[in-house]
Amino acid sequence: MTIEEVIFYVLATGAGLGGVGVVLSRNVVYSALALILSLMSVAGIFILLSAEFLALVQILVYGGAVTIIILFAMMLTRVRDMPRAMNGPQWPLAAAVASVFMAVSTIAAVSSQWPGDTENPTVIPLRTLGDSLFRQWSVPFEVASLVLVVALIGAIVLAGREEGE
Amino acid sequence: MIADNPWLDALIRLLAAVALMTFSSLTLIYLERKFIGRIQMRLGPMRVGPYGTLQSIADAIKLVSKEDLRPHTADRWVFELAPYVVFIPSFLTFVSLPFTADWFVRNFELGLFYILAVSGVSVVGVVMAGWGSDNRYALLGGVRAAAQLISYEVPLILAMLGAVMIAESMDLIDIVNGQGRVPYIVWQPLGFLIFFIAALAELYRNPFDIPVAETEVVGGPFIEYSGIRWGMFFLAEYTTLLILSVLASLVFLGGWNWPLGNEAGIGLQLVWIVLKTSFMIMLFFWARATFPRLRIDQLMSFSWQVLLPLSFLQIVINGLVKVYNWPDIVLLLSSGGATALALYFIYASVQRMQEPYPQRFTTVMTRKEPVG
Amino acid sequence: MELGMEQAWLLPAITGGTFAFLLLFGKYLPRGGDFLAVGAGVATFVVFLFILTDLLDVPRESLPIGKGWDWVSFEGLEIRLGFEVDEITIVMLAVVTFVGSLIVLYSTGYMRGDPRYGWFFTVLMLFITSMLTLVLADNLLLLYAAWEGVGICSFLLIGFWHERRSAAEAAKKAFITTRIGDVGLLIGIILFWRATGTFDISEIIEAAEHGEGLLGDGTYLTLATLLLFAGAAGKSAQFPLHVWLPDAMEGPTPVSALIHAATMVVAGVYLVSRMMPVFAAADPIALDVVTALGFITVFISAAIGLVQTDIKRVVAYSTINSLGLMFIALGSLSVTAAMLYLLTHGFFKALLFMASGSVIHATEEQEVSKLGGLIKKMPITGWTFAIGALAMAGLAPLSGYWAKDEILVALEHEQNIILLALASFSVFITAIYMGRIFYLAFLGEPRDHHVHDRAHESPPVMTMPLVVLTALTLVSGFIVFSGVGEALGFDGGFGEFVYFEEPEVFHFDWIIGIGSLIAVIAGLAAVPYFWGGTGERAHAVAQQFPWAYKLVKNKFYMDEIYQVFLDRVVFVLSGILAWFDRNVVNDTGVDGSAMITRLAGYRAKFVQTGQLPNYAFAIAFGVIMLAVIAFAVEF
Amino acid sequence: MIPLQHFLVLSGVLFSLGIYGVLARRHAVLILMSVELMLQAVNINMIAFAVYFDPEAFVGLIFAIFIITIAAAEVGLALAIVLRIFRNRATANVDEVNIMKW
Repeated sequence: MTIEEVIFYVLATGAGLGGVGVVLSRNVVYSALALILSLMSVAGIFILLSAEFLALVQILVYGGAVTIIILFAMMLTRVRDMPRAMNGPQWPLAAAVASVFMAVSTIAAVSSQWPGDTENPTVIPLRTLGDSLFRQWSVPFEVASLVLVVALIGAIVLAGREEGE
Repeated sequence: MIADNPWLDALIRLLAAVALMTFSSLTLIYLERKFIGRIQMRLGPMRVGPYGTLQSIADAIKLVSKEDLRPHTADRWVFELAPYVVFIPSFLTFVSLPFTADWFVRNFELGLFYILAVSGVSVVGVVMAGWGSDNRYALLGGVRAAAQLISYEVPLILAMLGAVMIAESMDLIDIVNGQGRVPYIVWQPLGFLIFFIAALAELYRNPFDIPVAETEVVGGPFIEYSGIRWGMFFLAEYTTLLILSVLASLVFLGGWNWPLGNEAGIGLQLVWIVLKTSFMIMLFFWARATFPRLRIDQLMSFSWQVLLPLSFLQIVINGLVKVYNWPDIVLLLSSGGATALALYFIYASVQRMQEPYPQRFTTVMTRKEPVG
Repeated sequence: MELGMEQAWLLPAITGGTFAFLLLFGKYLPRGGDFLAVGAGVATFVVFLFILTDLLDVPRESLPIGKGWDWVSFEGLEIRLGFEVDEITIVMLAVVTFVGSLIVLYSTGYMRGDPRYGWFFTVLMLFITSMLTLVLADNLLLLYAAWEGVGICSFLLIGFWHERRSAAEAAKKAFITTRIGDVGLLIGIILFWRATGTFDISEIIEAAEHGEGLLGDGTYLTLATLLLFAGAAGKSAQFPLHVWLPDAMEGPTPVSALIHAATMVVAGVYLVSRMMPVFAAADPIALDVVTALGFITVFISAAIGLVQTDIKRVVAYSTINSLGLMFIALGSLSVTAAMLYLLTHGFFKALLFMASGSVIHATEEQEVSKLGGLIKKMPITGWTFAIGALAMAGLAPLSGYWAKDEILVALEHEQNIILLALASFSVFITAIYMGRIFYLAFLGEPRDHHVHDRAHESPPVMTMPLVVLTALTLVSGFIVFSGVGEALGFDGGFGEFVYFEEPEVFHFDWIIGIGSLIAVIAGLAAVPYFWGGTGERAHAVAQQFPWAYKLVKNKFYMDEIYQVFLDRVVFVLSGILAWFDRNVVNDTGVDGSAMITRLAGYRAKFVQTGQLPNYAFAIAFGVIMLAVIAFAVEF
Repeated sequence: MIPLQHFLVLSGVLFSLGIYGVLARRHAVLILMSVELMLQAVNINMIAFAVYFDPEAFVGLIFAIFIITIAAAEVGLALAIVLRIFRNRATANVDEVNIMKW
């Protein structure tokens, strides 16, 4: 077992446990913290995939911003006062569907004949990535930024207090 | 390479970083008390050791030996994990922080980005501390801290981005080498100003100490902590102060270079970096001793309505200069002009604060309604 | 760019652009933008002149010349949109652009002060655009589109004063009556398309001449041809579809002059001339129908014209009369005579309408029983009207004489003495009623002094077109002579320019020429005899044959017959259809299917729980089933 | 190095957990968090395929960047909606917000 594999298993365990925590925890805030664990582990996985830039983006966006907003929303929606039943009545069905999907995807991943080298990833230099992002993908990039602006304005309008509230 | 074995090498570097962290925090605490004392016409700590130099050590011993209290309604896991979540990111940022051209734990191609990204995670710890304490003041402080940190992280990163654009690199050593004779503060005074303001907010220092204000939320998220856990928050805060000061001196003040030659030896490099970092630290202390506290709405609107547009302006100008190869003087003029503008904004808003309440508040208060 | 026949598309483009501009911005322009309309009219005339010069340089064999674009193009159906120019087109263009411009100019005087002044010019532009498109179209589909375009403009302009009930009714009547013919035209076009697979006129003509495919079947070809003629008859107000034209006089007089005298109503003549080879190739009965309907129209209109007292209506009946004459010429295969009459008729009939418009404008009175003695008050109008009326009557050497002469000669070529005699008699009647209307309106004693005192000469902007048209009415007939034609740059006389099969060199037939002249003079001489003084001799004649007078006075009861037909047949049939539509189509078909949908929805709505997790589960379940299926197929 | 299948299996596990969370949880914020998990799974797949099979064009990497961007926008907007729903109906449990029901 190489050192990379050890790190992978550690991170994968972190991500998996975090995921389990998100969906099974009976405490909402624990769920959120488990989500952070999972997200940070996934950032580590990105580093293993030699996508350092994405890992840092992941940490910056999710660690610094998204999870905080989620925690905020929990506090503002008085999550603590909500009834104890965290799961809806259809959770057994959900479990069945999720297990079926997990089985299918695992079998598919393991048994597929992949059309290339599945052992050695190629390191993509950051400069190449940036070049590609700002030349070849510049229009989608701008569109994405526009989407972001529109979404945030929409969020402000939606969440902002109306007159008389 | 300090040692031949890479693992041993890494371990030594990490240990050096930890040692530096601890030592610098203790020093900084002492220095701050002295400095502020002087500004306030006091002596500061004088009793422990000559001129009170051992005061921090005494405090540390006291903190470690104190009982580690936890409210029984507090959420145990969240409460106990919070200090680590605040402390570990601060520590991790040390990993990629170069102090001289050779002294660093690991240098990354994305070093600056790494520092900014990782240091952002500590917000989670603050929120955890606020929520886990099961205390209204703590929760309020946590929410305030989260809002403030998220808001000021954006201008902080954008201000850094201006320098990155000029250096065309995120590698901190490259950035320092890029300012051989002229530090970036000359080209980016606006960036430096924004960075300084945002850093004040990141550190909860005056005038942005709203989340931890004693008179409002009684210490904020850290209210229920004591002993070593409280010490960890304290350590993390001063570590962050050190990191931001080093970062500022690296990115804006030319790092270990000085204007008369950038081939300095290790000794001179250390002197320069220590001098510049100390200058930055002194600025932060000075701000704390000088400014009054802002209101939360002023804080938010200042970030989103003043700092953010200004930093975007900076980036747009930098982009134009870079793309069209305009002379560097354009940077200086535009950035300087914008700095003047920003300073005027601040001055004007301070002036406005001294005016009596605006009409809309007074009318609400004095509205006469027929009774019965 | 050399301006020539290939740029013929410019003509409708100019007026069409003006129309669009006026429609959008007309109300922001001073004077409703009438100057733009006048400018567009003049511009089309200038372009027409360029096209004409270009045409004269081109040998006849290479005609027509035009330009086309792909309009609709997909598998199995290719329609080209194109404009082309040949001699017949040129004659029509001359009338449309020249008379059109004059009438637009005249309208600026006549319509002054109308609340919908700008709208009038907007629609006028649309009309001229449609008319030019109709004339220039090289395929039947475009022609049909333009055909309906002029129809809708006619509807809009007849009903221009739609606040007046009679105007609104007249507009509807005109639209519906012509639509009856148009349906025939559309079916005819479809029949031709079905036989040849193309809408292109020249290709259809070629196919008809060589009897290709379905067109080789005489009955099919004749049927299609007659259906085309139905459209022509509707537009050109031939019996029995003539009833709309007199009522169309409810529109403003410039409209009557332009649409219902000079241009639109001759579209039928133009269409038949255009498709003449097809008519010639069809069974002779097709041409016989054309001739027969032409004669019936001529006599009916002449007889009604004798007793009408509304000055505009008399001119309108004279228009129907003239159109009948043109169809008689076409029935004798004489495109030359028809087109010559069309050209000169365009001038003198527009002149007559505009002159009567001038009278109406000045006196606000249309009934001749209240007019009289106007020639002293309105000398220009009076004299121009007189010349127009004489040309209409066919007095030598005015233009109408030569054109009518051509028609009579064409009939003589057909060796049909009875028809020739009938035609000569119609010339006599025409002379009588044209003389009568001029005599009653302008000569004699004023019958209503109130009206007489009000009368005054019209402004120059209205009289100027009258004078121009008078000049043309006087001289335009001479282009039948080879010398005149050559002097103008043509190959020869009109007959050598516009002809079907063989060029016709004009030679004066003394017997016919003198005979028709005698008929005209006799007719004119009869006018003072019958209507002199208080007109008691005319009354006496009317009382001698009361039944005939009543019949003619009531326009042969055509409207009443139509009304009865509508009430007894159309309404009954539509009642049955309406019942079927209401009970079977609507109640059972439409409402029934709606009911089924509603019932199904009512039953199915319970699936919608409103619970987000349920919907999400449905999505996830579906997706995962798809994944499982894909997986199963793969392995 | 680590074989590709490892990453794919991890991604599948995370995605399944996300599915379960979305379908079973009642609170809207929890559902959002589960959606984030699913997006992470997708991102892992994207990047893994990009670095293993597509090092020239690395479309997957670019897509991962866009996914993170859009996910941030989505979270902001979705939480605003949740807040609005909570303010109007005093609950953020999705099974209590069933006004779209017939």
